[in-house]
Amino acid sequence: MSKRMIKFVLNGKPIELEVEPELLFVDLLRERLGLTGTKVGCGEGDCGACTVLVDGKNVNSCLMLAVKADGHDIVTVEGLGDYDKLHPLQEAFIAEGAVQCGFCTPGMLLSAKSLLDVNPHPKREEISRHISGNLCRCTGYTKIVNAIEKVACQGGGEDRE
Amino acid sequence: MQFNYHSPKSETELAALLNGMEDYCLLAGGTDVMVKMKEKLISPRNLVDVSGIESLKGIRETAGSLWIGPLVTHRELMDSPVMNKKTAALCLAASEVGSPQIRNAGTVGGNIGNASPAADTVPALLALDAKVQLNSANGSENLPLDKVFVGPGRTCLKSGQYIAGIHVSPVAAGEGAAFAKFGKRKALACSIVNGAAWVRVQGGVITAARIALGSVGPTPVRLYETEKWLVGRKPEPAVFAEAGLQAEQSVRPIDDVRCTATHRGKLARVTVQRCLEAATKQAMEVCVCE
Amino acid sequence: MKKRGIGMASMWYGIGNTGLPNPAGAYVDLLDDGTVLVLTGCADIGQGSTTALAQIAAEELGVKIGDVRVVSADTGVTPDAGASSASRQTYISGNAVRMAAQQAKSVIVEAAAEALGVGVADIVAADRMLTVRTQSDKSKDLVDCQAECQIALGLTPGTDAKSISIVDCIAKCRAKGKLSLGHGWFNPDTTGLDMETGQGRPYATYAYATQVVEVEVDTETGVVDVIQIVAAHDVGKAIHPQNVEGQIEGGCAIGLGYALMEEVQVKQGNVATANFTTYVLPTSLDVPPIQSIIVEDPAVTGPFGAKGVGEPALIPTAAAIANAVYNAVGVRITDLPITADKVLAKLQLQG
Amino acid sequence: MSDYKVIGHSVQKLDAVEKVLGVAKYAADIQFPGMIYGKTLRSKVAHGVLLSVDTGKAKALPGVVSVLTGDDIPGSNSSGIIIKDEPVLVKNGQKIRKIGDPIALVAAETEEIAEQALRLIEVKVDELPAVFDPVAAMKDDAPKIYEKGNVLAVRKIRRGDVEKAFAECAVIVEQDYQTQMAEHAYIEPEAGVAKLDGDIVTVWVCTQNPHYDAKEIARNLNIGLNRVRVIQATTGGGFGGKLDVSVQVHLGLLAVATRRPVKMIYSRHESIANSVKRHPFIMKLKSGSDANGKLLAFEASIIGDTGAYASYGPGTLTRSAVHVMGPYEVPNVKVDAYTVYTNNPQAGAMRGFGVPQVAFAHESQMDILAEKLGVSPLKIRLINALRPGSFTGTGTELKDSVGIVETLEAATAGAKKTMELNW
Repeated sequence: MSKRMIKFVLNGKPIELEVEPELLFVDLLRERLGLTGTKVGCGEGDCGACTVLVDGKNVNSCLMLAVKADGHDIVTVEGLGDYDKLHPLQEAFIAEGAVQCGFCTPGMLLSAKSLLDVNPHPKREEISRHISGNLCRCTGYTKIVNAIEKVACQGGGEDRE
Repeated sequence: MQFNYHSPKSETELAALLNGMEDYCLLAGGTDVMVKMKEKLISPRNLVDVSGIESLKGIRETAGSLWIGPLVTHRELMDSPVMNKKTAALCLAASEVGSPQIRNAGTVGGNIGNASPAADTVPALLALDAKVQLNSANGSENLPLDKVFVGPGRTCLKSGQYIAGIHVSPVAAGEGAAFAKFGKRKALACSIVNGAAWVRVQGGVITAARIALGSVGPTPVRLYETEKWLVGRKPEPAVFAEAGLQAEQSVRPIDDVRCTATHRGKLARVTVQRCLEAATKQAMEVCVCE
Repeated sequence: MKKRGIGMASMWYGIGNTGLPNPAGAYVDLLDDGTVLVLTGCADIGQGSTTALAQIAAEELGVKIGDVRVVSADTGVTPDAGASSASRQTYISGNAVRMAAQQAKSVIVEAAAEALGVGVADIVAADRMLTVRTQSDKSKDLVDCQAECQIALGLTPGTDAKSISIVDCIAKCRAKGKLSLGHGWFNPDTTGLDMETGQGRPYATYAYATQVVEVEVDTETGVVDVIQIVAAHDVGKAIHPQNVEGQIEGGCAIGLGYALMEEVQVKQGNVATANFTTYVLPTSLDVPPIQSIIVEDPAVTGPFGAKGVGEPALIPTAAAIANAVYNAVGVRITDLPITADKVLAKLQLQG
Repeated sequence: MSDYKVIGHSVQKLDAVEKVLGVAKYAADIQFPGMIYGKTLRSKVAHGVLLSVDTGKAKALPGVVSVLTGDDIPGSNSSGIIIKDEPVLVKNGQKIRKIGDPIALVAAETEEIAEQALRLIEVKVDELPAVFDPVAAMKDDAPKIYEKGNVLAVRKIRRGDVEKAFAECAVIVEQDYQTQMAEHAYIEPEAGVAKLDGDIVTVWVCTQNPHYDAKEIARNLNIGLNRVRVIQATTGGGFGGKLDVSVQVHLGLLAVATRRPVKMIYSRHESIANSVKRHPFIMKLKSGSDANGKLLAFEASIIGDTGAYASYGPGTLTRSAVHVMGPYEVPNVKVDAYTVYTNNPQAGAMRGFGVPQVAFAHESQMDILAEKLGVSPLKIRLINALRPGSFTGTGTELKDSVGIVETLEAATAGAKKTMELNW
């Protein structure tokens, strides 16, 4: 029950802090670091609203102990873009009408990014498969897939910067 | 949730730590353990995170066998070129586990250790004759995978033991293997029934077979009787259908919120039939090629 | 074996509460710089009502969408708009916002009419300008063009005797001590239903829809796979076509879940499916391509002809899937959801 | 129509930027210094009388700030959109009508402490026989969930002479249908924060109807409606499930009792187990047409299980009764729709509000009828579709914007592009 020191990179910035072993990574983000873009929809890995990228891979932060972030590179929705410069996926989600209630959106964006970063030009079916761990109750996914496909057609993960 | 957290960095350290430790749970990807802890189904005093142990990772090809580190994630398994070449059915099974997020975190060793009757990799591993290496401070033993499961969520692992590796047989020329799964939906689905089959076809007859089913009883099962029955028979639709019927008659599934027992039986039949069909097709294709 | 089938289903849906008063109110404040504040009690739960109401205000006031800010669903500052339910907000709050905008506009239109020496009925608002209405749309466009040309040339628009900018108009009003504020409220024209006969006028208008679904049924397992959905919805007038499509697509997905997989199982009063592992929603792999078709048969009483689409979107889906399953394999499932075990059991009864 | 400048244009959604950036504030994202966390103790029995609630041990737990029971409610202890039959917190001597009925509230420094405190509250209940089947609940000898009986409402539609018309029909289709209980499953579970601002109770909450929430808070807290401010936080979906009160009143009670900001977030389990549901329906439909397929008569009975509390139940069944014949002109109509109490989870509004259930039935009827007559599904609908000038089952004349025929034609044309449709 003793605290542990962990070091990791969060949205490009190194972080070092002490955490209780039972602290969930999603709670570390939301409550201790104030990064509330990461959402909790089910707390059991069934909805994907809490998706973050760990070393580029999409994982459910609600099933991850904070101590397990140690040594990893982590990206949350706050690391994607800001008011001045939206990430192309964020732009496409807006333009294509992929955002309704928005609760699944951060997780959905990160799952999309994790796909395009390794597979810049996925087929529609591959996109659907890759976001299948992110539930959306509003959109029927159509416009979400459209938005991801749009970014993929525009150059995908290759030349975004 | 309250527990002592341990994160050994080597197997030696792990074995020493577990030796004599009471009330512990091993943590790998956490996709099952964390859910069980959150639902208060388990509340171990010690949580032993094995994910930092390098020797438990990776996939290695050795003479006549494939070694899968227990910490190999489902994602790594489904993406592995060597596994796709040698055990495509297992890769398919791994690709059907949960969701991309779950596959990125969840591990093969965890899937075994969690001992869910619905685990997707398990029937495929069983069909590939998987052996599990169990290590502890007191030594090492190899067990056929189906001897590991003793009940829903329960394995035969003794206190101090951990899964150190999984050996599977590659699918050779003249052999074939297949996996199939039925869920309530196409992703994020807990299997209603899953299954796998492996066959060897020589001279136009089946000379060896292994069939495994999940979600049809308290543990994943091998269908030894049907496997024996298949030997010497021609790989043809009537034989697959009869094997399916035997499967339906031999399994003892339950009703639950996902499916009725009766329908599970029918799905077991179709699963066996289709897996045998696909596996023999693969076996015979290879025969033709050579 | 896999067999394909096609099914159709239609629906109608009365907009607003059934035979009960269900008014909504709104305030519109046309501010000094020509920007607009809309206050509405309408709760946007993701469906996009805030955007639709802003569009209605912008259209009515002749300003740009970016000029409008909507403050919504705060009982400390916004008027009651009733529930975001019964597919009522575009129609009812839409009318309320439009009426509030009209009232605010009337103040500046009066000033413009006076400045331009015409009657208030001759003034139209568009592109941040108040312009003298001309005989035909074509000449009205010309006037609009003229104003835009003036802006492009760096001239002050509205110096032309035929138009005046909204900002200038507001300034004229302020100089006289007039605020350009409006409020509006709307209650659909309905009557209660007779207790014995149910006769009456429960709704002021109805939405309609037809969906056609193609399915594939595995005859050995009973598994139903939805291949594609075509959904045609009469929304009166689509205020925001993309959001209407979004409602249709999302509705179809919920309808598909309702048809095939979703079921709260209750055992002796206890919910046995109280998580997302056992209560399963369609994932991205379960929702097929959806062709949304917007049909516009404007409602006389709707804001710019609009009705509603939120709920209609999911209503026919399950029925269309059931009909498609019958078309595919001749099995009629009369109890939802259409699970594989029900389909297979009936198929096997057929022999 | 084409000269609209803004209407009909898919402008950028006003809330989209905040949502893609992850900065939109949903209720669970709101933080205040000194904030405490609320949890609800719920009934484990489906039907009974609450005998006692002992909160002593819970109150003594370090970190617990407040424990409230039904005796601590300053105003009315009931809520509900149509009928005020739902207890805010079941009081001693009052009835429990479903598993999940709220019995006590805890506010504590952390969620974990609040959860621990819930387990320390001792509840005694005199259990009563329960009824879970609406048909059984309608019988005279069924356990009475309410004194006045279990049938909450009956909605009748009568138009023309159904008996006479059926006698003249060439084809009659009679069929029973059933639909299941369904869950809204918005991805954001219920959440809210309450805070006192002087003597104003401000509540940020995910909701579909903040003004209704405010009225309930004012009634239950016994304060002026002008002292309640409900602000809708960015809301992660509703679909009808966030029309009823969830955390709103409980938050208000705890904020007033503790004078500290207080937050409540439902777990997914608590959300599914306790939120309202889509009504399961039991339906019997009878449709009759002439030899050409023109509907002459329609008769239906609908039983909707509204569970332990009314919520939107009577409204749902009324809407079902009005819509059950489908978008078709039928001169003779007889419908009886029953809203029935059981000890199940309460059913309320869910996207479609009783119409998806009846649409499943009336559209199955139309296809069965079409098959009997040997006409296509499209044709049977075109023959009967409502048109301007048609009268509905409630005797309403439709005057404008009756686009059903256009949707039939558009959907068929659309389908023909990608399906092998031979109608």
